[in-house]
Amino acid sequence: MSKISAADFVKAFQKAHPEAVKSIESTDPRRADLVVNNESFIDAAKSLRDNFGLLMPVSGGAIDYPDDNRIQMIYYLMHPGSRFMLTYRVDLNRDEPKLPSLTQVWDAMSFHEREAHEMFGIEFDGHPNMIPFLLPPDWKGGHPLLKDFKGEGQQ
Amino acid sequence: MREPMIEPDVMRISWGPQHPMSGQTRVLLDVDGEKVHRIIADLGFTHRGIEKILENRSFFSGIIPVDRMAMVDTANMSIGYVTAIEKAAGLEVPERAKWIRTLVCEMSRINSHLYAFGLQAESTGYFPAVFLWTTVDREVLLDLFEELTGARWSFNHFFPGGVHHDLPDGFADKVLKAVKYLRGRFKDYWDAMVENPLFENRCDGVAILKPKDALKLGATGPVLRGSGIDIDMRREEPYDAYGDLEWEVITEDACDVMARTKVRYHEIGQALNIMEQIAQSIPDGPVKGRVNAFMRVPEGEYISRVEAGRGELGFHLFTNGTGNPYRVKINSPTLRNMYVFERLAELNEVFVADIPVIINSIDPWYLDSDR
Amino acid sequence: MNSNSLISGTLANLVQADQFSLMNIPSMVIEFLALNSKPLLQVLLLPGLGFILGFAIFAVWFERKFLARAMLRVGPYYCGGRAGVLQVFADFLKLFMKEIIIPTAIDWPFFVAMPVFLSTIPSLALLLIPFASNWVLWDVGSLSLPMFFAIMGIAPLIPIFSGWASNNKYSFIGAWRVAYMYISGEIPLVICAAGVAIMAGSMDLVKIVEAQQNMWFAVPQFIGFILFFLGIFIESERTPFDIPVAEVELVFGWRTEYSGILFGFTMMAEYVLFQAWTLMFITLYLGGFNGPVLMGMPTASHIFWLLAKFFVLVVFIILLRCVFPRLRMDQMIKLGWKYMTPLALLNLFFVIVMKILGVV
Amino acid sequence: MTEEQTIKRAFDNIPGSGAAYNLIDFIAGWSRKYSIWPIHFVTGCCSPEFMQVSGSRFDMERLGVLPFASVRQCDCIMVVGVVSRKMALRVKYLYDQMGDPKYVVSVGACPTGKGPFHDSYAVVAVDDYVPVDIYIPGCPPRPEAIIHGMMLLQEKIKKERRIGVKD
Repeated sequence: MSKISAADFVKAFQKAHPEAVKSIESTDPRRADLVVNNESFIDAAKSLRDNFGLLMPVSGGAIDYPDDNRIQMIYYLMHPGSRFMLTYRVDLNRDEPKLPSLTQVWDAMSFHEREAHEMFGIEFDGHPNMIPFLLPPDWKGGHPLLKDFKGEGQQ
Repeated sequence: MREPMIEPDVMRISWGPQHPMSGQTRVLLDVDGEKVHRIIADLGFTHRGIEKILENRSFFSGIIPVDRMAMVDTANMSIGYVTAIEKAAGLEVPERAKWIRTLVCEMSRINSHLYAFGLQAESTGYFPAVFLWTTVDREVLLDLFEELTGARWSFNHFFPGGVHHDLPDGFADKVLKAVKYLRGRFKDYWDAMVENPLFENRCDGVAILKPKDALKLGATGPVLRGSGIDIDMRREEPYDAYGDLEWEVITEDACDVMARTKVRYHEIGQALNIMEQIAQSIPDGPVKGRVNAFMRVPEGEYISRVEAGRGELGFHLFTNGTGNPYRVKINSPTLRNMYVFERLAELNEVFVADIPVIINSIDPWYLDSDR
Repeated sequence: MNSNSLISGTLANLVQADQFSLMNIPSMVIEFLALNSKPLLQVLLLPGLGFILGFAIFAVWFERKFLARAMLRVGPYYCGGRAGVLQVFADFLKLFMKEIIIPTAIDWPFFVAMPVFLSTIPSLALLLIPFASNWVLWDVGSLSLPMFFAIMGIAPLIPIFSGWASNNKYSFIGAWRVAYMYISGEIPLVICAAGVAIMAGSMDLVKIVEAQQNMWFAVPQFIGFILFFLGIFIESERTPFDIPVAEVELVFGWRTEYSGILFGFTMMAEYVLFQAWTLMFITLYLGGFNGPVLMGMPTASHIFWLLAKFFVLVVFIILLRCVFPRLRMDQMIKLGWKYMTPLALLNLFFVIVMKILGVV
Repeated sequence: MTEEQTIKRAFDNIPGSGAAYNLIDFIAGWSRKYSIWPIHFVTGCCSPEFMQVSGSRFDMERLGVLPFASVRQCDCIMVVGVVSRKMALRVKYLYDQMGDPKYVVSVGACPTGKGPFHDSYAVVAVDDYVPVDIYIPGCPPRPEAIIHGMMLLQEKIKKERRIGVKD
C-alpha cells in the first residue's frame, strides 16, 4: 500500500484533475477535503480509487443548507496506506437533488445512499436496490433530517 | 416492503426481530436446502433519529442520546462526541482526566468484547453456559463502573473538558484485583472455546474475508483486523492517554471467524494491560477543566475518529456559533460491518447453521447502526 | 401360561354360571387383581407409566438445576420449597391451561396427533427392555432386539410429519434435518447391535444379558461400545447433535408451532427417547441387570442394578450438554457416513472373527 | 355472554361449585405465577440489562422466569428498551400470535413514555400498540427493579380470577 501523505495527495490531485476541483485543502495532516463539481463527479471518484489508492469507503451523508438553497452530499473515504481521511463533497440544488449513485465505484456506499435518500430526498440514479432503509416502509412524514421538517411523522 | 425478487425454487426465511440470535434486526435469507444464496439485512428497527435529536439539544445534554447508541460500549460512544466538541471549542483536558477516560474506555471495551464472546459461544450451540459466564465476569466491571460513575451502563461520565468524578480512594487496587481475576477467567475462555475441537471445526474456515475484500467492502474494527490489516484509530489518531501507554494493535491473518474471535481475545489482553498501567501510574491533578454547561462554540466543521469496541466511530460536527450543533453526522462501525455481512454470502459458501456464527463474529450492535 | 388368557378365563366361567349379578362385582375385582398383579404392576409402575413420567419429571428438574449450577447460577428456587422441586409441575400445569393455537393454514389432524404419538411410540420400545430375567413386560422372546429397532425406526417419522404439518419455514427445515440425522445415525447402531447379537448367540435381550454374566460386552466390542454411546446422543438429540431443534438457528426446529400441552408432550417425548436408548445401551453393552444379588431377592436386586447404572449414565450425559457446542448438519452427515458406518462394519468383522475362533 | 359466564351459570346450582372455582383458581394462579416464560425479544438499548438479569448474579430463573425462543410457548412479552415505529408493528404481531393468558411488561423509561428520546420522530410508547401490565422505570432499570417488576406481575397473576363472573 503506497504511503502518500495528505498534503502531497492534495497537490497531486490538483495537478491531475484541475478542472474537476472546486476547492481542495488539507488543514490537518490526517484530513483532506475535496469539493467536486457535478459533471466530473463519477470519473473523479474512479481516479481517486484507481490511481490515488483511496480504496476504503467509510461512510456517506448529507447536510442541508436551506438559506443558500443547497444540499451538500459528503462521502468519507480512507487511504489504507497512510490512513488519512478524505471528505469528498458535491453540492446539489435543494429543490430537486439528483446525483449519479457512487455504488458503481465503491459498492459499500449503497447503505449510506439509501439513508441519504430517505432522510434528505436525494435521488440516486443507478442504485442497485433503493428500498426503505431506516424509516418504516409505510412512512409518509416527509424527509426528517431536512431543516424544515415539521414535528412527528404522520402515519 | 418491496424487497428484491426471489429466484425460483429458493425459500426466503425472515430471520425476524424476534429470534434468539437476531438481535434487533431482520435478516432475509434466500435458502436452498441448507445453503444460503443471498443475505439481505433489513435494518432500522431501532432507529431513534439521534442525528435529528442532537440538533435541538445543547452540547452537554447531547451526550445522553449518544451514550445510548451502543449501551454495551457506552464510554467509547460518548468519548467520540466529547472529543469532537473539545476540538470545536478548543478545550484543554487535564492530564488525570485523560487517564481516567482511557481507563473507562478500556473497561467498556472489555465489556463489549465479553458480549461478543458470550454470543459467539452460544451461537455455536454451547448451551448458554459460556454466555452466562460472561455475564458473571461483566458484573465485576459493572461494579467498578457503578463505584466510579454511579451508573452501571449509560453513565455519561465524560463531558467536554474533563470527567465528572475523580477516582474514589482504594479504586486503583480494586482495578488491579479485577485485572488479576479477569486474566484467570480468560484462560478458561481460551480453553473452553478456542482450544475446543468442536468449536474449532465450527469456526475455522467459515466466512473468509480476504484483505482485499475487507478493504473494498469497508470493514472495520476486529473484522478488519481479523483479515490482517492493522488499522486501529487509537494508534492512527491517539486521543486521551493512548499516546503514552504501551500497547500494540492485534491482527490475525487467517481471515475467518476464528481469527476475529482471537483478535477480540487478544484485544482484551491488551485492554487489561492498559488498565494495569493506568491503575499503577495515574498522574495526580484536577479532573475538571473549565466547566460551562451552555458554552458557545465557534462556527466550523470538526471531525473526530475514535476506536469503539466494534470499529472506527466517526463524528462530523457542524456548528453555527449557537449553543446547539447545526448537524452531527455519525459514521457508525456496525453499519459498515453489516454491509460486509450482506456480501459474505457471495464471497464464500454459507450454511443456515453458520449464519448465527457469522453474525456474532461481526458482533453487530443494531442500535449503533440505526442511530 | 400367558396372563392374558387368564383374564378372559375368569369372566367366561362366571358368565356361564350366570351368577353375574351386581353382588359379586367386588369379589371379581379382587380375584382379577390377585391373578394379574404382576403385569398390572409392570404396566403401571416399573417399565410402564410410573417410570416414564417419573423419569421425565425428574430429568427436567435435574437438568435445569444441574445446568444452572454449571452456569454459576441457582436455577428454579422459589417454586415449592427451597429447591424448586415443584417447578416442573408448575410448568406442566401452566401448559395444560394455556390456549392451544392451531393456525388456519395447518394440516390440523397431523398437527394435533403427532405430539401424542411422539411420546407413546418410543415408550412402546421401552417395554421390551428386561429389568430382570422374569420382569419383562412385553415378552416377545427372540424378537425383542429387532422389535426395538423396528419401533425406534418409526420414531423419527413423527417429527418429520409434525414439521411438515405445522406449515412453518423453520419447522420445515427442522423436519428434514431430523430425516438426515436419523438416516446417517441409525445404520451404524443397527450394525453394532447385530455384533452384540452375534456374540451373545441370540436376539433375545434376556439371553444377551445372561451372556454377559462374566464379562460385559463393552470390553470385547469396544468400538461398538463407543459408537452406541455416540448413538444415544444422536437418537435422543442431546447436545452435540441437537441439530433439528437448534434454538439458535431455527427458532425451535420442528416444535416451533406447538403451544400449550402439545408443546408439553414434545418436551416430555424428548426424555422418553433418551430413556429408551440409554436403557438399550446398558442392556447391550453394560450387562443389563447383572450384578451381585443383594439381600436374597434376585428380582429386586436386578432391577436395582439396572436403575443404578441408568442414573449414573443419565447424569454423565446431561453433564455433557454444557461442554460441547453443536455440530453443523454437513459435519453430522460426514461423521455418520464416513466414520461411524465403516467403524461399525469393522466392529462386526472383529466380532465374527472372534466368534469363529471361539475366543469369546 | 362471555364464555366464563356461561360456565358459571351452568354450574351454579350444584352445591360446592364455589369451592371448586376457588380451588381451580388457586391451582391456575399458582402454576402460572411460577412459570412465566418471557419471549426472547429485546427491542432496544436496555438489552444488556435483560442479559444481566437472566444472567448468573441476578438470576431471573429463581422465580421460574425462563426466556423462551418461540412465540407460541411464551406467555409474557418483556418489551426491553426503546420501541421505534417499525419495531412497534412487530410487538403488535407478537402480541397477537401468543397463546391466551399473556402479559406485557414494559422495561425501561423508553417503552413507557419515550424516555430520553421524547422529541424523536421515530419513537413511540408501547401503550398505543399493546395493553401493558407492568411498567418498570429506569434507563436502564437496575436488575433488582426488573426482578421486582416480575414479582409484581406474579402477584397480579395470582390474584386474577379466571373462571366465574369477572366482577
